[in-house]
Amino acid sequence: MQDFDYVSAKTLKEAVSLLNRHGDQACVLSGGTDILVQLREGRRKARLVVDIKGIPQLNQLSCTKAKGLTLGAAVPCCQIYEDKTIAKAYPGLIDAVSLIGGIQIQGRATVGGNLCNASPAADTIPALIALGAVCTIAGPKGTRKVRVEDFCVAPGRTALKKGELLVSIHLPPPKPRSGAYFLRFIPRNEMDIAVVNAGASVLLDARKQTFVSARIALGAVAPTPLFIPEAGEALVGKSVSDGAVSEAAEIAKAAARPISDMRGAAEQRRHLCGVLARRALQGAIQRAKGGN
Amino acid sequence: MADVKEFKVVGTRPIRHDGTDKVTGRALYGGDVRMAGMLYGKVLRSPHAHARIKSINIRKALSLPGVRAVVTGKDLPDAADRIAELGEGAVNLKYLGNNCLADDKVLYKGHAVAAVAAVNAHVAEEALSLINVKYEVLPPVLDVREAMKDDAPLLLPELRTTSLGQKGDKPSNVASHFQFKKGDPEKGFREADLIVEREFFTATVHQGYIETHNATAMWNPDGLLTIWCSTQGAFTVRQQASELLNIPVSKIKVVPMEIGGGFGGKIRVYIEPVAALLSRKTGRPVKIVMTRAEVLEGTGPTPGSYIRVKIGANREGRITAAEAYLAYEAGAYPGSPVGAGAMCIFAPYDLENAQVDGYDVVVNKPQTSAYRAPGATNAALAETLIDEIAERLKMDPIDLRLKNAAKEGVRRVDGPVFPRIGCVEVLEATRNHPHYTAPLGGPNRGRGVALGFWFNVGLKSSASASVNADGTVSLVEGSTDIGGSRTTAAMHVAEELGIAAEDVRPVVGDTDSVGYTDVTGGSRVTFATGWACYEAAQDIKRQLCERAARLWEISSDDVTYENGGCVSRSDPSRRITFKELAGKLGDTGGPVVGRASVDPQGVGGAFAANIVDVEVDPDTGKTQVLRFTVVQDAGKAIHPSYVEGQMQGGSVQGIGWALNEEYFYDSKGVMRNASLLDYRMPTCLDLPMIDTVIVEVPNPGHPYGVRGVGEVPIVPPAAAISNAIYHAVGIRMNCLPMSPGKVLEEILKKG
Amino acid sequence: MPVVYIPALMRDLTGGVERVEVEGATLRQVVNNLDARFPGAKARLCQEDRIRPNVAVAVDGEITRLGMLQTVRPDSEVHFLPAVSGG
Amino acid sequence: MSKKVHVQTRINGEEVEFLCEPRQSLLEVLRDELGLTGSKEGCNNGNCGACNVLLNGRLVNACLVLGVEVQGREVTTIEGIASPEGLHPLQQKFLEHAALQCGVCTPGFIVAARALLDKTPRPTEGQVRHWLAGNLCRCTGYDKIVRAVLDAATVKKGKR
Repeated sequence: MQDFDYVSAKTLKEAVSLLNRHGDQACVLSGGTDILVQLREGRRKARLVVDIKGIPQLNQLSCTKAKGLTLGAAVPCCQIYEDKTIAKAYPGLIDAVSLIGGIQIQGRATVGGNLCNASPAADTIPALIALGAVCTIAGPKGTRKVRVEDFCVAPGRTALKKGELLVSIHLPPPKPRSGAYFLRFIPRNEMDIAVVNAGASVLLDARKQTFVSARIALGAVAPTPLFIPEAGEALVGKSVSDGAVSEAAEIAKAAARPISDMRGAAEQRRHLCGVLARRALQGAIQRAKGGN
Repeated sequence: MADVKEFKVVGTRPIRHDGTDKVTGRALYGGDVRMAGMLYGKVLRSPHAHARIKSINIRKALSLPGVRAVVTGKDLPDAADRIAELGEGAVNLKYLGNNCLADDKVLYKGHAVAAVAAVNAHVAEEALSLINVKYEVLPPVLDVREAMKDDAPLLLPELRTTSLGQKGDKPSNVASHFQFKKGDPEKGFREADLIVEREFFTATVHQGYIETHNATAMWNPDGLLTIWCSTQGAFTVRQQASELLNIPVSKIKVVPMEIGGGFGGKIRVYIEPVAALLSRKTGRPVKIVMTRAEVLEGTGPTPGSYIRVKIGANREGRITAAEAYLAYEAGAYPGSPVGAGAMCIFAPYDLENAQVDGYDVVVNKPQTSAYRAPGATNAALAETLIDEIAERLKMDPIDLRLKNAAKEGVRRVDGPVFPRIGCVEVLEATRNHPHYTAPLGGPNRGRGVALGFWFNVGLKSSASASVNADGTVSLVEGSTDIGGSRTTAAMHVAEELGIAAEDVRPVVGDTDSVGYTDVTGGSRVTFATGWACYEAAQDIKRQLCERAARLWEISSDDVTYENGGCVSRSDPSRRITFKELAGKLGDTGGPVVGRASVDPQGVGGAFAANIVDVEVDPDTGKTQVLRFTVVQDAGKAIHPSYVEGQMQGGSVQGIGWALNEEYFYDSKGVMRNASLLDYRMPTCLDLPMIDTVIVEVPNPGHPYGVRGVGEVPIVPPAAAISNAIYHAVGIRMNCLPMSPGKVLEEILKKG
Repeated sequence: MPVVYIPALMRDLTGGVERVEVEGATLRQVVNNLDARFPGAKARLCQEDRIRPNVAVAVDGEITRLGMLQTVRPDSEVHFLPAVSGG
Repeated sequence: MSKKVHVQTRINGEEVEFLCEPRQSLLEVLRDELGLTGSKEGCNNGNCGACNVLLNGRLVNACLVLGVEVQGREVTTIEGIASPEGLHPLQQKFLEHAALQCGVCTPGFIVAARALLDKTPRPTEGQVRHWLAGNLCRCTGYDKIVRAVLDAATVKKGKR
């Protein structure tokens, strides 16, 4: 593997100044499940590796009815799905964090890292988009917030500027009669990168028969995880029915711009967009109605 | 004979002797070798699938601090362009050498071009990037049918098509063509009431052993070379190294470390001679361990193939004629297992009229190696036509197979006559299994069956067994142990001497410590090495009888060995147990060592059948295996747990081959999925339990009736799953793998 | 007399004949006598007086590893096949 | 080359110090620097589980951890699974069920299964298969491995 120095940053300030000083010569290490492979295979170059697991703000994990969920960027997946409160409040997030890699990966991999790796096929991102998550970023000029759907700008590239660091991800508290669901399609039952993945959330009216709002996102079908607002908007005011769901799924499918590679052909991916968007919506509706 | 013999040890399930070392992490595999002053080697590999090497400049690499040596193809003595018998298949030495380190041409992406030895692996890796190789890139040819065309890019300009000694006159990528013909196929097809014909396309797949290739070499100043490595055959490594390095075998000792899987892929050498060259240049031990990408891109996969099969049958379900055309990708150099595939394809059936044509074709992919019943799995896709005939005739598919099943006395399409075989017994056991009639319980579910054949081989094995004074035996045999075989070997000695398996301590010897032994492959170890151990035990018995005779002061003719001891024929009250006698050896003439080397005939072929239930998701094309049963004729199961293990492991490799495993190439001939992330071998979450039924039709050619079990279980799964998919969603797949994308495509086509 | 089964691709030498009886107590004698009757047969099967690599000889269904030294009985069958290697 | 870093940690209950380059993975350090070769390298990118170890009780791939990261932490490798009293029930059951063939994936499976039983003492077959999906075995087809783990789970807690 290429030669590099290692620093375990203890404060946000220290990390930011290191990243600012070294620019693209530095990279951030959290769970390491992507970055170490990329460094080893030379797909990513770095002279300095900044370990951010020692920074308090990046390890926060708080979930309250009032404030919602704040998820430190260095919190590993396992810690999220092992938290009963979070599991109950955000099953749509749990869907995603509990199927990344295997148990060994989930013990290290972080949602923050999944975001910053900015893979078009990242499994947590469509779920986060559906849940309306917002990123908190710290940098030389202080902190700023970015919506998750705006965080990835190209394969492997994010909205982070020189010296900036993802601190945490915030999810609003789940509304009553709302539900979210995430799923992916892979050839095996574990350990694969998504051929297509999909996240959806819905909010139903008091009688749980009409859509108040909905959000749908697809992964692995565009250069970045794809938020498709028009698909969700198409459901607003419609009564909950297979027809409405299929319509929205078709809109999502139409928005996809898949390519062909060793994980799937464009045509296959396009077809799967419809299937997964539909299944994601159905799962979200079921949860909104109080099922699981 | 075998079927009447009463066994005490054979057929039991003792804990393997090497087990504790392996569950505690103490067992030493090739990659675990560490030595004082050891250097680490890394191999530079071609980024191109087909190119001429214009020049290699190593100056920069040599000047990197920590680098001790660099070697290229020039450092390999020119190997003669001749074919050597390497114990398990013949190999052209020039090609073998060029595959270890290319000379003037690279023939696949990942082809070894140079190697570096440095103080650690990271420095060696950095040095690779400093080696400057100038290539003239040539167009690659990746598909077997493309490669057969007259205008295809030629890999080996000197290559001419040979068909039984007849050489073609123009250059070609077709290395050889052969043909089997029995009876009159044309007439047979005229007599048929229905004829089915299909073509199949199968992708390149890899053996996928979890341990990557590794080799550590120390070339002493006295000219003695020692190689520690993971190999299926220490003696074949010794011979290959001797041929490639041009030194006598007596100057080479190969120490077979524990091996992390082989399946046929760890027979040919790759890095062993390279580590040796680097050691000679540096005077230090040099260790090379391949990365997973190197294993996938640079070591023997098993061929992709194009297969066309035509079968005719009459209304009664009798096959009247069969025809097959098999074209296999040999990879960069000739030597695909198309011959075996051609001999196996119709072997389960008693055919009057048949013709099989086989073609061995070079393409710009890694040179293929053996993989568990090499060539037979591709060919077994013919089983999907048998299923189709049964469906069209409204016959039970197993009844149809039984109607045509091969049995003792049947002449195979390739000529020879079958001895006693268990084809019928396997089919009957399959039909009688509760799985065969169990309800499927759900939509989009289907059940498939298929039958497969593999020859098994015998070859040479040696063993020596020393009697210890405490009544135990130390056994040295030469078969590297990939699946518990040293325990199976010990069980033969224990059975014959009437002692416990635990009282025989088996070790796998290096090439200086045991007689010549061929590779662990061809399902031969239990058959042949077990037989050597059986003979070594007979040798011990003979000597013990003489000792007992001396003790009792009677003639040795009056002493026989039975029930775990010596007894006097004339006075059966005179009896001494093995343990008692072992304690007296010192005073009766000294130590007793039993020895044997065998090259046995009497190999027994094996049949396996599968019943598999699948569920196909019609929206995604994904196939889930719900239930799987494998029925196999083992002849005699020495250690049933490890026989089941072979059946289960082989079945699951077949399932992976059927559903998801494939080399995914881009148009430039670059493998795009050279990692265990995207080369998708089954995980335990993809599988059900694998039910096993061991059928025992004793092989009359073996003292215990052993046939060999390792390979045949990989033969039927792909065809069985293809049949199951058809019965689930009504599509006949004509390719491997039957990955979700391809199944979905067919489902959508069907509408 | 031992019966030699002529491989399909060698039947051009035998005028299409698939099976011939040939004198001989060893494989060498059989091959030599076969060549005497069908000139060129030996060259197809052998190289430097040895069976070609990648060609296996089955006598009575058993692949022999004695090559030309293999004894052949009067009632034996001789087949020439592609050599098979296992995994 | 970057300066080697001095690392203090606990491995299998023992205080351990070592020097390593920042780029060396925990797997390299265990195997090449400390001679703990029970953890195997099968893929070096987190897809086979042969290098599984426990890091502060958590199951991880040692190939995806830097040696320098274990400063002040606790590592358990396959060499630390058995006790002076004898084999861990998982190890015993792997032997009894013939749940290994070549054995190279076995250390990873046993470490992974140990982590499972610590968390879920009586897992179902489904839970075992899900938990072990990150460990590849090419020899056994997993059948006997899954049975061995389920059987080990029936051994009384005190014995684990």
